[in-house]
Amino acid sequence: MSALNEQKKQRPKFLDLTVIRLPLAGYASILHRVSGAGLFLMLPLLIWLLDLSLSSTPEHLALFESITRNVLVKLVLLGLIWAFLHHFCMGLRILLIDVHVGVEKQQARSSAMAVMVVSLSLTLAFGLKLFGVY
Amino acid sequence: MTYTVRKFDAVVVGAGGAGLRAALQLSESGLKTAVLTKVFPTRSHTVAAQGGVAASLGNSEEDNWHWHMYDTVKGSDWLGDQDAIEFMCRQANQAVVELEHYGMPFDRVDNGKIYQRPFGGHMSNFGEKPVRRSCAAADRTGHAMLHALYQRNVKVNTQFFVEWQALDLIRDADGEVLGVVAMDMETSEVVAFHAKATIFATGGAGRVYYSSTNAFINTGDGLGMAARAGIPLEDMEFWQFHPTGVAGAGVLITEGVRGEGGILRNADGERFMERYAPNAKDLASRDVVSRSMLTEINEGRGAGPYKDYVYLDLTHLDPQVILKRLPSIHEIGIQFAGVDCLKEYIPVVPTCHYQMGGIPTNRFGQVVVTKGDDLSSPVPGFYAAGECACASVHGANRLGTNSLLDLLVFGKSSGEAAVASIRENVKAHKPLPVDAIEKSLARLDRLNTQKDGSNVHETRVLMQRTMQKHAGVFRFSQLLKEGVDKILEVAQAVARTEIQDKSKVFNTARIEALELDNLIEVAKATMISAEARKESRGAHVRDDAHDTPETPDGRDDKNWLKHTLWHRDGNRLDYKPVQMKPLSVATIDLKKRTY
Amino acid sequence: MSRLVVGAHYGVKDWLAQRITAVLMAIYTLVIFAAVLAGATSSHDAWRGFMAHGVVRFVTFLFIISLGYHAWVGVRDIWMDYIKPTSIRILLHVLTLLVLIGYAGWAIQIIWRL
Amino acid sequence: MTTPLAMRTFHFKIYRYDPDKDAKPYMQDISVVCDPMDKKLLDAMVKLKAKDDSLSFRRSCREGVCGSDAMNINGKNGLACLTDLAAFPEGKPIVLRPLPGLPVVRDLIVDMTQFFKQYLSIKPYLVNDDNLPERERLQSPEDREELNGLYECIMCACCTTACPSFWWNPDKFVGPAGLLAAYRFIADTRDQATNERLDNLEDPYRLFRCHTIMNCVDVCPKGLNPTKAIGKIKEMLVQRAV
Repeated sequence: MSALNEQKKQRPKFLDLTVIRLPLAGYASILHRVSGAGLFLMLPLLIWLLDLSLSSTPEHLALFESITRNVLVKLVLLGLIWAFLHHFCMGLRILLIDVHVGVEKQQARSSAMAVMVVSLSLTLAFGLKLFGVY
Repeated sequence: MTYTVRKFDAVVVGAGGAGLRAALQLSESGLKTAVLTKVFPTRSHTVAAQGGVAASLGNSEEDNWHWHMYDTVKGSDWLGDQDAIEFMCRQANQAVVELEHYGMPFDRVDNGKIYQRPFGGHMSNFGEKPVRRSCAAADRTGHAMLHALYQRNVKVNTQFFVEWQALDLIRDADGEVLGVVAMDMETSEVVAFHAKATIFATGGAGRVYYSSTNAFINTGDGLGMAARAGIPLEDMEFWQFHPTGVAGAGVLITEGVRGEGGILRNADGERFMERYAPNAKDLASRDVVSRSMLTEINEGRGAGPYKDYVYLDLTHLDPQVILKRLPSIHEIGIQFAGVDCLKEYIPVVPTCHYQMGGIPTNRFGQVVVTKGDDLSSPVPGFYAAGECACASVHGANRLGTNSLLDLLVFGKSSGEAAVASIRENVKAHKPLPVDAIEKSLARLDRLNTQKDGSNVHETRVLMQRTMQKHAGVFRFSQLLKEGVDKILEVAQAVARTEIQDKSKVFNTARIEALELDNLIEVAKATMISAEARKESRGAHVRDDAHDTPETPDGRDDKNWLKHTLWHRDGNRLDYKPVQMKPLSVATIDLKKRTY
Repeated sequence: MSRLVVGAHYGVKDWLAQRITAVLMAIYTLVIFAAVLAGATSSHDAWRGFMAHGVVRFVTFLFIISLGYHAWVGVRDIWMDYIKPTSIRILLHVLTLLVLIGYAGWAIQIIWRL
Repeated sequence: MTTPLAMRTFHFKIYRYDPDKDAKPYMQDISVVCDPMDKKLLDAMVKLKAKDDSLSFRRSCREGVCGSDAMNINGKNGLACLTDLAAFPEGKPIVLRPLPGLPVVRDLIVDMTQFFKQYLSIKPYLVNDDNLPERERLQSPEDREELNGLYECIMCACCTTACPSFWWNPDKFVGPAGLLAAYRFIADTRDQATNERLDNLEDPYRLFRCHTIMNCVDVCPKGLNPTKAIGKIKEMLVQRAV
């Protein structure tokens, strides 16, 4: 029996996420988690920027200006904008599903698509603003 | 040779409806019970039953068990044993009510009682007009029932051995049954299950035919094991061809479709059943409907490019009724026939569905054999229930919904009989014979070492095609004679099957070879019994049995009102009389069957 | 066979709290966005003035608390999914809590000092 | 009838693993010629097995009610017997793998112990301690209708093994199939153990690992909706808590 237990313990599992095909809602859910984690990790930066932006010390304001003009920081901020928008839209979708709205298969597929489209196009809009295109 | 022995009070082989019902009886009585099953219980073929379970609850219109009994005897073409039939019909209400108490989600009528629909051959007032007797959970009655029975077994802590293949019955020199030898499919370990009572609930063997509504697992394992252990098989010539299998696919379309108002039509759109059964029409019993359909096809009125099927028409029914009462049929139509039955006809053809014969038992589920003058002497320690058993309540033709009833009633009674016998008579386990597992090991060894043998898949297909051609819906004396020779030839190939896969881990090639060993016993029994029975009765219809006043529709009561018993040893046949005397009511007398 | 050890009985509370905080934060976000559109960030002084307003200060405070709780449940869920050893998980839970409390304190202090 | 399929060769890539001889799993390339009678993936697989009898998979009813032949087909869970062959695009091999996240016994056969353990953990049977009436208990058609979409589950495990929450916590998260079954009994007006059932699920893992990802709904071969059932359980828990 112990040999059998040994064999059982060594059994492989198929769990290769690169070949398992998820529905769009599955990817949207993963992104919900990823965006949430990203926002959490970047909280210090955001709070720090808030601190600087509300500071009455001119040096702080100058620092704020120079930081937010940095392209790399802008890219990070763009990422955070997307993260926030995706987390926001997906969160709304989850809340609706929690109150039994859009819980049918087809609706869930459409709403996942809507989340992706809305959050990405809003990100684009904010991104263009961020980089001063308009 | 040392091997593992596991001791139980009782061992049940098979976890379909009958096995689970028997197991409940045993577990609830506190006996140490093992249930062996080659698939997880809810995957047993009971799960595929659709239309309902018969009981004269009378929830929507007047009904009683005596009418049900009359219909069953008539449906059996008088080959059914009337004592067992009375027993079953009288137990029906309780059997169904128990299921409801276990939690089975029956459909309901407005007053909250169980929903019932009409079904083929079930009539009120001794054959007058169709009656609502089939208790249904949409068209998933078997699924709902099997799950409810499994769940109840979970509640009472029945011990399951899942994915164990039973190999052989253990019988000692006195003929007593002392358990089974079984193999754990995951490891190929062979174990002797030593028991005071052994209950076979292994289901049917519909896979002997090429075209079948049956699951892959329906390979007559219990019949093969019983036959190899010297138990005869009863009435194996009687196979039900269900009228409505999806043409080409074989998937079942429940008779409940016709119960809800569905109509069979030929290529001309004619409702041809009006000609064959003016009273019951599409709800005549299955043998009658299947034969009528094939007559239409044979006379050139079949539909399709090869004129080889007829239509099942639901398009005139209210779509809401179809989606509520027959949701799976709607799915099956789309999945397997590519038609939307709300708008289009479903192409259907008679397809092998149910084995009326089996291991001979009495109404207590005890397996009986001839012993001296006693034609029904119980084999100590051995019970059988469900499709593998022949009680015989279906005789030459089963009525729809009586199979689920059969497995409930006789599952329970076999369990009860086993409990009573263990409590009253058997104190300790009788010792196992020294060679208890030898035969099984020899079979496994043969498979592992066979060289230049026959291919399992090809041999199985050859057997199935032979059965289909030589022992189909219509039977011809010449084809049957040839069929016997051919099937004996196939049997020789089966004895030499070879597998390439020798792995010890979940070796399904080995399982399929072992299943073929069982199927071939069933095929031999069927072909030889059918060749010998020189009359037409129920599902067994011969070209050389003529319709005369003495032999209505070819039925020869003078010579053939008797049960066939096929013995594996020497392919010997003998016969025993039909029990014409019921338990409490008058005999239902022989007469010509019309619907 | 390992036994099934479950039944912590706080599932619904955190689940509900995460939803309620989400709704609060969503509303707050929309309000702030509207304020920005209305010119709250047109100048540094406007921005400071806006954020210093009593009502804004109060709802921002609520937002910070909500964010902390929301993030706590969310981040904890991540550890629960991917980190199996109990000791490491407890450590991560504690760190997450401490960090979030610290962030909240920092953010509240920023608002309060206005 | 479906449009007849001409003779067609199907190419497969199949996950193979036999602990008796393989150190680790590998992908086997194999092909088979199918005729117009072979309509479903399972038909082709039966032919494959005739060619190579060591190919191992479970199957039984071949009509989608027994739940045996669930597997990962081109990356998505489904039943082989309900998957149309004709729908597979030409020129690309059909990739078959075992259900994700469960230990592989052999080839496409997974060890479903964990799945069934979770099912059993929700006490999947009717609890009612009232004295039983002689006849059936009455239930209105409307009350009975509450069970539609719940009792039809065939326990194929397509949903549960498509659920990331089950992948990460198979020992603690009940999974969509088990939770659907739990709600089947909660929704049954004949069942009296609603409170115990809710207690049993009020845990951050058992029920609340469900993040409404809805992969389960997407793959269910019977068109059932575990997410909806789980949502209703959550609602009942909230009602009870506030």
